[in-house]
Amino acid sequence: MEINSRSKSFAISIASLVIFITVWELVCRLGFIEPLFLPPPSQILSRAVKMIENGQLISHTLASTRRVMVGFILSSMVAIPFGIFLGSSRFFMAVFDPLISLLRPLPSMSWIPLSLLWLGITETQKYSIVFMGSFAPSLLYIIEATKSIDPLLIRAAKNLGASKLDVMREVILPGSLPQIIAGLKVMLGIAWTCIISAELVAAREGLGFMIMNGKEYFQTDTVLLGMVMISITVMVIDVVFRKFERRLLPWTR
Amino acid sequence: MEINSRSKSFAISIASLVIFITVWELVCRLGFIEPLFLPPPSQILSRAVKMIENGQLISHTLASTRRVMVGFILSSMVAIPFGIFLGSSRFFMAVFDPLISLLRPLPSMSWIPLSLLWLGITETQKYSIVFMGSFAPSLLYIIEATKSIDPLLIRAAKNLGASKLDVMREVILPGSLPQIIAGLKVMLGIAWTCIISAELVAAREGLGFMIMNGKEYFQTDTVLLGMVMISITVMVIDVVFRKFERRLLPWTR
Amino acid sequence: DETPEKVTVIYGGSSWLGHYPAWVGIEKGLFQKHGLGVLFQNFYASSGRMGSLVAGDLDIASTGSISGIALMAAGSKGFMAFGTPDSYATVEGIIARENIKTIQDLKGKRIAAPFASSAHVLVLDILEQNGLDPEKDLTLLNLKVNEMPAAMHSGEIDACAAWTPHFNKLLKMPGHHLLVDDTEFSLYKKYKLGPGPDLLVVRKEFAQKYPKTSKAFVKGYFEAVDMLINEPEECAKVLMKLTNLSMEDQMEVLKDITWITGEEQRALMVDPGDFVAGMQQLAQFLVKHNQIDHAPAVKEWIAEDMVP
Amino acid sequence: MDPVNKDAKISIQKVSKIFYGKQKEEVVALQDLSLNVKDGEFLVIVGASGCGKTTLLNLVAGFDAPTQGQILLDEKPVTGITPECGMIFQQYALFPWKTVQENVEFGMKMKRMPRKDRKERADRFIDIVSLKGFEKSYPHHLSGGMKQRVSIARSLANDPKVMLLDEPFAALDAMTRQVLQEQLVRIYEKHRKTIIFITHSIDEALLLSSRIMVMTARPGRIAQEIVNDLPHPRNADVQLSTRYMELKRTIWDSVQAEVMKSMEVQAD
Amino acid sequence: MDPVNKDAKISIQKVSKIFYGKQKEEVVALQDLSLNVKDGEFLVIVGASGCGKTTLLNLVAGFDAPTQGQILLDEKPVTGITPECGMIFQQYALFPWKTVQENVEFGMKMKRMPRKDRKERADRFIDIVSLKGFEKSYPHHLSGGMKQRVSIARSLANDPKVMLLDEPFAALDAMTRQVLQEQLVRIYEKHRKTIIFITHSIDEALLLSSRIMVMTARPGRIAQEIVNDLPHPRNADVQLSTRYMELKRTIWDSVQAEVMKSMEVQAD
Ligand SMILES: Nc1ncnc2c1ncn2[C@@H]1O[C@H](COP(=O)(O)OP(=O)(O)OP(=O)(O)O)[C@@H](O)[C@H]1O
Ligand SMILES: Nc1ncnc2c1ncn2[C@@H]1O[C@H](COP(=O)(O)OP(=O)(O)OP(=O)(O)O)[C@@H](O)[C@H]1O
Ligand SMILES: [Mg+2]
Ligand SMILES: [Mg+2]
Repeated sequence: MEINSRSKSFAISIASLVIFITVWELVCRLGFIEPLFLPPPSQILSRAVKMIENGQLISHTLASTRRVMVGFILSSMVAIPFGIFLGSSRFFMAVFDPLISLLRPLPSMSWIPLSLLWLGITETQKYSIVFMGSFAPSLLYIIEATKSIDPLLIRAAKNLGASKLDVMREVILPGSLPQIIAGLKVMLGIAWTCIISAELVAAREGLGFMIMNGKEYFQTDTVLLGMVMISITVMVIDVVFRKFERRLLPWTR
Repeated sequence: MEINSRSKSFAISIASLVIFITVWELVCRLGFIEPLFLPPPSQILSRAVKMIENGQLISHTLASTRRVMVGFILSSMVAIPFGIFLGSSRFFMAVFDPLISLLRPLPSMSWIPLSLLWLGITETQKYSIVFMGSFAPSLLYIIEATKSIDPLLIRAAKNLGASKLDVMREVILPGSLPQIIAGLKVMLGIAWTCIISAELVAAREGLGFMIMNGKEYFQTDTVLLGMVMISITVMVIDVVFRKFERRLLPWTR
Repeated sequence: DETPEKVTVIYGGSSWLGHYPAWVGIEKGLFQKHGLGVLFQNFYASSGRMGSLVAGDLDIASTGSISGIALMAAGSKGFMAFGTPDSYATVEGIIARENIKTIQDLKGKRIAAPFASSAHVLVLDILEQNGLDPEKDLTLLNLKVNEMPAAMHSGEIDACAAWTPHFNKLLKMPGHHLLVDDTEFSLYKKYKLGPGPDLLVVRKEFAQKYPKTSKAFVKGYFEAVDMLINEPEECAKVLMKLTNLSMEDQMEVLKDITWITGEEQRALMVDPGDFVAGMQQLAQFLVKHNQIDHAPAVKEWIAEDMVP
Repeated sequence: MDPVNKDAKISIQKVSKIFYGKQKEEVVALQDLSLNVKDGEFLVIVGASGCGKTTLLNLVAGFDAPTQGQILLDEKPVTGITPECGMIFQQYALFPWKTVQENVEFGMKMKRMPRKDRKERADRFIDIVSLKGFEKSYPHHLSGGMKQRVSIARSLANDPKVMLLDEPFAALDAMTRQVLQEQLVRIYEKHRKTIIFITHSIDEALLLSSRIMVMTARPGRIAQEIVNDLPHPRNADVQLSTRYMELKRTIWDSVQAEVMKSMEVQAD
Repeated sequence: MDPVNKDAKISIQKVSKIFYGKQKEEVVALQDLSLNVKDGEFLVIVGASGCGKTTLLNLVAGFDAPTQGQILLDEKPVTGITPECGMIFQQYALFPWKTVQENVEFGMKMKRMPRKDRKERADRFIDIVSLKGFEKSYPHHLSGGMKQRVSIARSLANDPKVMLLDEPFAALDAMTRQVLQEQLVRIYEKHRKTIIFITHSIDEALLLSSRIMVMTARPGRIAQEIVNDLPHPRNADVQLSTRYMELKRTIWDSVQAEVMKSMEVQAD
């Protein structure tokens, strides 16, 4: 039954996608919209074929993906333990609260001037934009997640002899993991925002560069292709995530 | 006791902030860092005084805040009911899943070319950037939040005669509200990212404009002042949010 | 012994015409002749390029002088200027719809310019000359040059200030005409100086550490300038790779540029230093229009040793 | 057992329920269980811990579908959750974001009863479970027994035809329990409800039931059915009668045998 | 009562606990309660639902601080949570992300016991609570009674000197309950533990305790203390003795009076 309903969902999704693309194509073909404003999917597809043949599409995609993943993984690797630590210590929470409040709302875009001054146009600068742009929101997010844990479970753990560190590792981490993972999915989107911004400035490859370059030359199809590529990449990463999620969260379903 | 520990936290936070600013000032004053790379807080302050006097700081801040709030509130007003609806209907979830997956990862930056084509250089275009950039992540987020509700409570509600709509309104909405609110805080950050991107293009006011213009003229203090203003604005909104939160979530603490 | 201490130079450029000599020098092997390998790093904006220069990622770059002056005003001593490669006055200007005949007609209209650029400065100056207040009499919008054609097309704006190649593109669009170009700029009338002349800059530490490398670069660079003057078609062929323009358009652009040779540099930069004086005026102009806080003494940033 | 029974309010027909674990291992919670509950009957189910009692109630309430077999309510198959079968959950299932009062009012609110009537009726049931003064408290400020009483009041206030009670009095002291037992019997008799009631207390089973079903150890089947013929009211005298002792003995032995079996099952 | 008592393992001295609601209204859960528990004592607490039993246990375990008064454990004030007092929670408090086995192993893991020893010991206690075969199951795949048994096993396996049990057998059938009661007594006698045990079953109280404390209705104080002098082993014979009946009667009356009072308190 479970399996059935899942494959049913999948079928519905596919159908809905097909309908969506068909409507889009028709609307463009029938001339309701100028291709400059919105090219039909077929035009995007032919642009994709062209760019796959000359190897550009793959190299832009890989460049951006690499940057996103490096920055994102680094930021998660710092944010998760640090967030759990802050979420379980009133004192350090108070110490870092003002700094986090200051840093958190800062959009990745606003880091570009400083990062350029500090790091120049290196790959490190790109990673740092992703890192700075996604670190503070991840941290906030993880701290919120730790607060959703039933305090009874923390009591129980301490009652069984758990130290503060044990509580973090054995209770707060796994207890907030489902929410953390949900949050990381959102963060991955933020990381992409960051990289697109970073690639605006001083980049010669990457999907951000491709979109901006396409815009420069009024190639709306290239712009849309770049957008679709971002979506596809995120979807692929999502599937990997989900596999990972099942592994990490065997107790849910 | 509660009150005591809260005011203690506050004191620690203030102390930590003071120390942070002092260290920063000292490091700059002692010449470890060039002011071009990182101006001391006092320089940022004097820039602030200057810009308050000529009225620019207030008008930039108000412009951005207005844009963020309009776009953000609109997107939340659509995303919350829609997210709860999708989170409680397998069928419609399946229908919209591919579209959401496509739209969600798209950074607000990538909407700029299309939004300019479609809406021109208007305030509506700015709102739309914020809307498009924060809608899909909010939606995803809210859908995830609805999944964290104990299915037992949904059963209980149905068992007491709740219709599908009742379940959404009486169980899924309040049950996911704490998480939704936590998520909206993150989304507000995303909305700011969007507006900074939007103000890059065809704007002559707003904090994004101010930061980017400051960057063009290598006025690192203006850049940092813009960043600080974003932080302060978000903090003010956060305080309002928190009041709101206590009202909305009386059952937590 | 003139062999350079260091054989690679990282140059920061873009597809703007100010970077043609560097590109030609690389493509035609002119730097190579002096034992140099030059790496051409692409940047969209002058400010990003200048930031990278002072951060130590670039060795030499060409920049719009507004960015240069702004960086001086910010107090950065990390770079020096050593030349100006070109003068252009007819590939930048304000383009308007046909119904706008005079500057006065701009009243109440929407005009776009990329803020903090030469075109921005041009607009501010022209408006001032005609007694218009950019805050009250009209709406001045910050728009990137590449966004202007669409905005003009859709009627979002009534006029815009742009430079080549978008300048040419905008002019060709039906119903558009040239309102003014850089020749109307107040400083041009006095100093033959456009609102944003190109400036060759070097990282100070680099110039001090590798004087011979710097010299070698300057030599190769101005040989490329000579080649641009003497063999424009040969150069256009390699430039198409940089600019993505057609051969025809590329030649068109080249026609409008006056190249400044190595021999002329000393007079402009050092003695009597007309160009530097003009830059100083520009700095004051920027202060007057609240674009920068104070005018730096431009002279202090000239690397006299490196000027050919 | 007769699969189609005209009299039956609830007819459970050859029902099996299998749960699949992570590694696809099966837990057979119920196997081939058939049972009819007549209109107005008070059926008490007893059985070893983990034998499938809650599972059975979940199937009747429509929370879950049987792996095999079917369940009829008023001769119509149960396909989804229906408010006709009011459930009192073993885990209380109170809404944490609603006060005691709002929790109790929930069912009535769903029926769009006017606010005033709702409040009055809720007050009455809050009184019945002795929680006056806690109307404005949220569930996590209540003791275990108090939560259970809120859950009872919420279900009673909703006035369902069929009531499914899963160890409703387990967290209550003997005295409160007795008061609520009496209230339940009163409501049952006055409103002619059909009740399925799970308990671990054989005394409680004998006191309340018109019929008792003992379930076997997992997989759950019917070990024994006992029609409770003790006279009403079942006061202290009745509880000292030999018939009472006899029934208690029988049930005890039957449950004991099943628990022993379940321990053996687990031992290998 | 003597506030400093050299013999006392646990000394509760004039303890009050007040909870503040949203609108600052007070709930006085405990008032001026003093009590000493000697080393090796088996104290059973009975009382009306909501009278403050869980609250008292929470204070002893250090989960919460008294509003007034203090609590000494081994003559040292309780200031935080200590693993010396093992708690069995009314709400089970199992870790949902850990299997039965991992839950039971938790305390030992915290003591850095080697994996193999841990597993062996966990297996033994899983066996004691008859959950063999469910080692790999997650809590939400277990029935209510099974969860309660996991919680018992987890605490027993951790071998605390003092055990605090909050209605540990409430969700269990009579037979399983009896088996576990026997196991608990065995462990208590063999390892000389000090136990505070909350129950609603007076029979259970009489069967297990060395002393019984009846609490008053909220605010919780001591209504009556009874030293349980019934002879060991407390088999069927003892349960039919007049002394047993007498004690049961006394306690019942005492609890009943308090419940009545609590209903009156709520009525106005
Ligand atoms: N966190 C809390 N906030 C506010 N009030 C509370 C809180 N915890 C308990 N109370 C109140 O304290 C009183 C005593 O609760 P407690 O849980 O100790 O009762 P109990 O004796 O264990 O009852 P039961 O037998 O039903 O479990 C109750 O009236 C309850 O409403
Ligand atoms: N969602 C589930 N997934 C897997 N197994 C389950 C699930 N729910 C129950 N089970 C299994 O089904 C069996 C019966 O569980 P059930 O809750 O019906 O027992 P019960 O008779 O109510 O026990 P108790 O008296 O302890 O509440 C148990 O072995 C349990 O492990
Ligand atoms: Mg059950
Ligand atoms: Mg309790």
